[in-house]
Amino acid sequence: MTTAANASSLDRPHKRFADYLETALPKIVLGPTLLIALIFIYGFIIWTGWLSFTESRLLPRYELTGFVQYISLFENERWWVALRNLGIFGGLFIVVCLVVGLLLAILLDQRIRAEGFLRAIYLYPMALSFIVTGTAWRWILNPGLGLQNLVRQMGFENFTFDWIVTPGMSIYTVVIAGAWQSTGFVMALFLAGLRGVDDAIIKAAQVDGASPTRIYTSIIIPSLRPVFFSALIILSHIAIKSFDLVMALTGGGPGFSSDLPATFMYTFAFNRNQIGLGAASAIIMLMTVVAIIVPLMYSETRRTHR
Amino acid sequence: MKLTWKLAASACVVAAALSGCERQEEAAAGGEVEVLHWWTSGGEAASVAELKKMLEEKGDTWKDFAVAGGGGETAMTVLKSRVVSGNPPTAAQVKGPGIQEWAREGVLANIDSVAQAGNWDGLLPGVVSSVMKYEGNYVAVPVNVHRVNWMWANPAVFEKAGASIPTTWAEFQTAADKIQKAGLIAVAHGGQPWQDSTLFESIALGVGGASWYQKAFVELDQVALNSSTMIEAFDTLRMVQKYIDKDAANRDWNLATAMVINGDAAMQFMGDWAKGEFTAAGKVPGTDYVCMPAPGTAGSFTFNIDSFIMFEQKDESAITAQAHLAEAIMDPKFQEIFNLNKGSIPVRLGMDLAKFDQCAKDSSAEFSSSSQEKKLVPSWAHEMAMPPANKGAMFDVVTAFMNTPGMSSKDAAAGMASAGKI
Amino acid sequence: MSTLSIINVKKRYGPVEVLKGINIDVEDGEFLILVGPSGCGKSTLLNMIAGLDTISSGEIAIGGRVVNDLSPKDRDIAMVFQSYALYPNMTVRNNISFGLKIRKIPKDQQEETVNRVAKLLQIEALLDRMPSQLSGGQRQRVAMGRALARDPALFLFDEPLSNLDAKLRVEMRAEIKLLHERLDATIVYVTHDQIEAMTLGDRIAVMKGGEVHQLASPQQVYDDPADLFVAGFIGSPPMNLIRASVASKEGKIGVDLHDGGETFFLAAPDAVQSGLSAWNGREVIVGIRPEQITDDMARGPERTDRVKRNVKVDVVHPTGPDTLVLIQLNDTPVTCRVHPETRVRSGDTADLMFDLSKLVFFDPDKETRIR
Amino acid sequence: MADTYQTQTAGSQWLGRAVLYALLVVFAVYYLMPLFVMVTTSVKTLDDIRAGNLIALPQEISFAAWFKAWGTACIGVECNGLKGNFLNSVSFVVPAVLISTLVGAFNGYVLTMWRFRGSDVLFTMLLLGCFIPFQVILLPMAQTLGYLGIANSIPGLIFVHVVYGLAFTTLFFRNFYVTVPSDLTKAARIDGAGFFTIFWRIILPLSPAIIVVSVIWQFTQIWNDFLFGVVFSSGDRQPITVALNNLVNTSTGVKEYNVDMSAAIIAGLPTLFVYIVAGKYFLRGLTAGAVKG
Repeated sequence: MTTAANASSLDRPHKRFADYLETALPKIVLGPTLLIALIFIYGFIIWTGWLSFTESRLLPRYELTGFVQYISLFENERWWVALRNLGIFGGLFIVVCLVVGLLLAILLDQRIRAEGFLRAIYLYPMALSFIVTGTAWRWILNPGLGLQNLVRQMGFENFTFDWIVTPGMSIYTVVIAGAWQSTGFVMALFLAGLRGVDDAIIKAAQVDGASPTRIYTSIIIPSLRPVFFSALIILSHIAIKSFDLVMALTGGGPGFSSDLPATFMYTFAFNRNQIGLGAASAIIMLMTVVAIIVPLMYSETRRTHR
Repeated sequence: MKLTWKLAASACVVAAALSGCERQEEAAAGGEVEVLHWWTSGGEAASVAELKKMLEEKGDTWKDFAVAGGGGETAMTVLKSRVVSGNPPTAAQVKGPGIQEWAREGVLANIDSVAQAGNWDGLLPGVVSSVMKYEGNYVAVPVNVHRVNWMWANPAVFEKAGASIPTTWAEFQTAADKIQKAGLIAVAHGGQPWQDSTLFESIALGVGGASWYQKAFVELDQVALNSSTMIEAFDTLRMVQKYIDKDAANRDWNLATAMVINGDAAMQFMGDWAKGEFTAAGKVPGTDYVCMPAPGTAGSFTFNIDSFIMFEQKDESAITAQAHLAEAIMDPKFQEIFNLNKGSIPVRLGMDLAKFDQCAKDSSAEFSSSSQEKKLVPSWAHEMAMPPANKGAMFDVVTAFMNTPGMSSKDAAAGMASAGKI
Repeated sequence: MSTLSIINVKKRYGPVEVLKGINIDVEDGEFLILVGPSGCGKSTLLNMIAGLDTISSGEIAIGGRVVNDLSPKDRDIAMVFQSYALYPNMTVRNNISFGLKIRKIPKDQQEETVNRVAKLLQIEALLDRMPSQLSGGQRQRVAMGRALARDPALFLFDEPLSNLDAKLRVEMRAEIKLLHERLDATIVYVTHDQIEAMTLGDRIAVMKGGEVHQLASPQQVYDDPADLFVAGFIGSPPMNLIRASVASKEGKIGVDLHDGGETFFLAAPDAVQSGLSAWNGREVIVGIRPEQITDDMARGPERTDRVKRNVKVDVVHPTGPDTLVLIQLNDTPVTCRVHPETRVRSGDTADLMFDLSKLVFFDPDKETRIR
Repeated sequence: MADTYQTQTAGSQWLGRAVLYALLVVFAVYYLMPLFVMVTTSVKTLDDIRAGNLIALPQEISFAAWFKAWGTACIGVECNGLKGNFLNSVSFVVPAVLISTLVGAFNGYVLTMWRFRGSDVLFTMLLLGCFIPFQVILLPMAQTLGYLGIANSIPGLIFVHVVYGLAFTTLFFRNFYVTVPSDLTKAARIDGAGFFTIFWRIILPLSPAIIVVSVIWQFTQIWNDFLFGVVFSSGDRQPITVALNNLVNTSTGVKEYNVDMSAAIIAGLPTLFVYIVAGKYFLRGLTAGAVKG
């Protein structure tokens, strides 16, 4: 071994500028995104946080006044309604989308004729915003104009479907329309997941004599865990951001019985000139998101870390 | 380089002939006005188009900036963003105390010179001009006066039910019972917060009278807000609610009006913009429908004035164009055309109302008489009386009352009082 | 001159040191194997040679040129990956010529090279196919072709055969060996398969835990393992490692063993007599390869370094060329390799011949050789 | 995995299939209901709408409302229908979709193939951006755009959409590229290819499936957006959703429901078209990687 002798006699080319550039390039390319994330996500959150401690009304004001806005926020009955509704809507919306989406995916996965056609039907609502479909939905759900009227005309005089005009129930119509829009997408996710399940596992289970139901419940569905996770993230983001949906369908009504935090924030910050209060509600919303999503993401990435 | 610039400029001129181009041609003709409004439909849009025509005659360019929805709620969001971004429009449709709030932010222009030249102080009633001024200077231009406390009734329905059109809330109850017995809907209503409050406002005025109304809803007097009068008003609202059909939730007001037009419902409590619907359906006032003050409010007048606030402009040509806009809005010709379309009455005093219908004439007459008798009050449901925060909170109370059968009038009155404190 | 010098190279990820000072010199034309269990740092070292991973400290020189600061493309190397890493969107031809294209080699020269390489690897017929249309073995050839086309100073192979089935693996192994001889190229070859290591390498670096445990020729690594780890890692079936007490008998130092019944003594080779004597009465680990415990009908005349013992047989595994016999010594399972003709049955006892000349001994705590 | 159940008898299998199809059809009807209402209403005459119920079939089919919505309906003071706004939308949606997809692809590429310390943290930080309700950022964004001098302009609108689309596009591409063996990049680097060469010549050609997902997603989001469109556009360059809103949400006047519905369908057509045409690839792209969290 002539290591020591060699070391001194070696030629040592130095890094050229191009090499420095090459090694820095990935970071340079990611730079703008980082900057954008810092300013437009975190900067704006801080900005909003700041405003939540001010008396901002019509336009932003920057003199701090303490926790006044938070106190009045939690004294506001409407805020509690909005929070409760987010719980009802978010929970039901996610569960319904997951269950129906999975059901549809499983049904479609049974060698169905016209699968492509049916899939397109289930998926198309995702393409349309409630700006477009809101009116149609309002009509359908309206007891005098829509479904209730139709069924009654068909001879079922006692049929009632008037949730949209019933204060305690209107939030459920929001779930119906929201699920209508999003289940197709969840179905697509699950279908993609089902197609990716290893055939060998299923064959092994069949050889073991497992019934089809059994194969689904104890083998296929558990193996879709990552899909559930993706769907959960996407659905919860839709639920938290739901705004157009409520505005188009119920306008938050009857009264403010179908308000969500997003509509609450918008109403107070922009229509009632209480930007400080709106900012406070936004911060609470974001804190809720962080409290729910971050542990979820953390545990999931930990579990599947490569 | 130069050539392409010229090409671009000439392309712009051509485009301008078709629609209205941006910056380049400002220097050539007058200035550009960008007006934020939410008058996007039928008659309203036609009225705005008239304004546009008048400005174009003066050589200015009209850049339309229409944002409809929710009685201007979306438009207000847009306006705030525009101002925050340092790029406000020339003028925006803002009314009532909102004018003062914007003025306080120091973003509005002083248009006293136009006002003096046009003798606005002489032409506008005091209640109106005081709203348009901030610290003694004009910052906004009024367009029209709406009367909110109207009741629109279909006489044929009353006849069918054997009832007579009510003038007090007691009479209302008798009539409504008869109509309901006849299998018809007594009150056409849309369960949207602003409609709930519009209805309540008329009831409150009828129950409590103009001076109590002034104390409660303009001065936000705690005693008046939480008084037995307020409780009585809510009791009356509960009574009226019995005669509203179940499907009213989130119904647009014009659909409710259609129910009266079609004879499905007997009456609607709505401002005079509802008249446009009757007119469009080919109905004649006095025979097909009647306009009357809401029960108990004869002689009183809740006004709702649409106005444009004028934003500070940097550009000389833009300032000139803005002055042209202010002049045009107050021009008798525009006032006539606009208000004929909109169902309201001109804000200028002493105009010839020959072309207006009976309802408008009545409205105009009561506008001056109520002013003298101190029965002219601003409509709080239409943002004329109090800041949006209080108004919003009161909307919440009224709407909660309408949608919560078990809520007592006493609680509602207490709620109104705390809404007045925000 | 295509030499490779790895001088005190370290790699740290944060506080974790994954390579702890590696020193290897590879001569021109030498075939060096880096072998070790997964996580030993062999692939990291290869990536550092290639320039795909940065060097925390130390130097790597290729052809007498320190390449620490050079990017992979300037290091004059080629690499064959375990996953083949063929560009899925390019034909075989374009896969092979991609590196040449990037280096702006003239078109005609590119073509010539592709044809030469294709002929060498017998993949001429595949040139216009896409990688997805190839079998595993064909992909492997293309991956090698891509490396060959570049004619680099140094070839790097990262477990290139581990995705192939057993038969193909043997075939390709032979082919790589042949190629090496024909091209006389300098090669660094990473594998976890010790058979590949033994058959291909001129020298083997056995790695574990970020250190080179032994760097020597295959035979040396096999016969003369530097420590307990190397002894256990190289060889298949692996060397038997038995805990035993050192004793002396008839003036010789050796170890006592038992198969559950009678205890017997195995004397250590002469070379270790003095080294082992210090351990008298203590426990050591004795290593004996399976082929050193065999049946007596096999090898020639009686020698002093061979002893016959009658041992209880647990299981008999015929493998074809050999039969493996499992016995228990000092409660440790021990594999012996006997002739297939031998008639030994499970549960019987059998006479087995122990070749004592190649016994090795290890310190049970430090795991080092006792010499 | 479809050929799972050959164990049942023929009879019960037939029944099972019937129930299966019945279920699928029931769901299809539910999903089609709003579209059905929209389409039938759009081809009814106003009298027909007033007379019948909403779900009834039209008495006679008339496309007049469609033509009106496209070409002559009054929105504000202009009576040119939606066609101008349609083009406005195209003019900013296309660049916004392309830019956000491209940048997302680059981000995904760096985050998987060129990892560096902190890149995972950066990714997580970016993901949180998906969860910000857009109402919250309107005012600070307006201020920032004003500061940058692109307030109420098409470039400003593109910028906003790119900024808030990045989290999603990056997520898509990153999740796809983790399934691509990083050996490919390494091999290309040794072959002498640089950062961009590898991206354009090796990685991007592998990505059509995920590009389709990203483009569909972004196109749908941006085309359908109302809030950013109304706040950050200028009066004469409003996107189609804003025009639709102006048309439908008239504060007074006679409601022409058939025109409203035609306008709504026109506004929804491009996204519908994209979903129906590219839906197959969308599913394929999801299968290819977006599913894996």
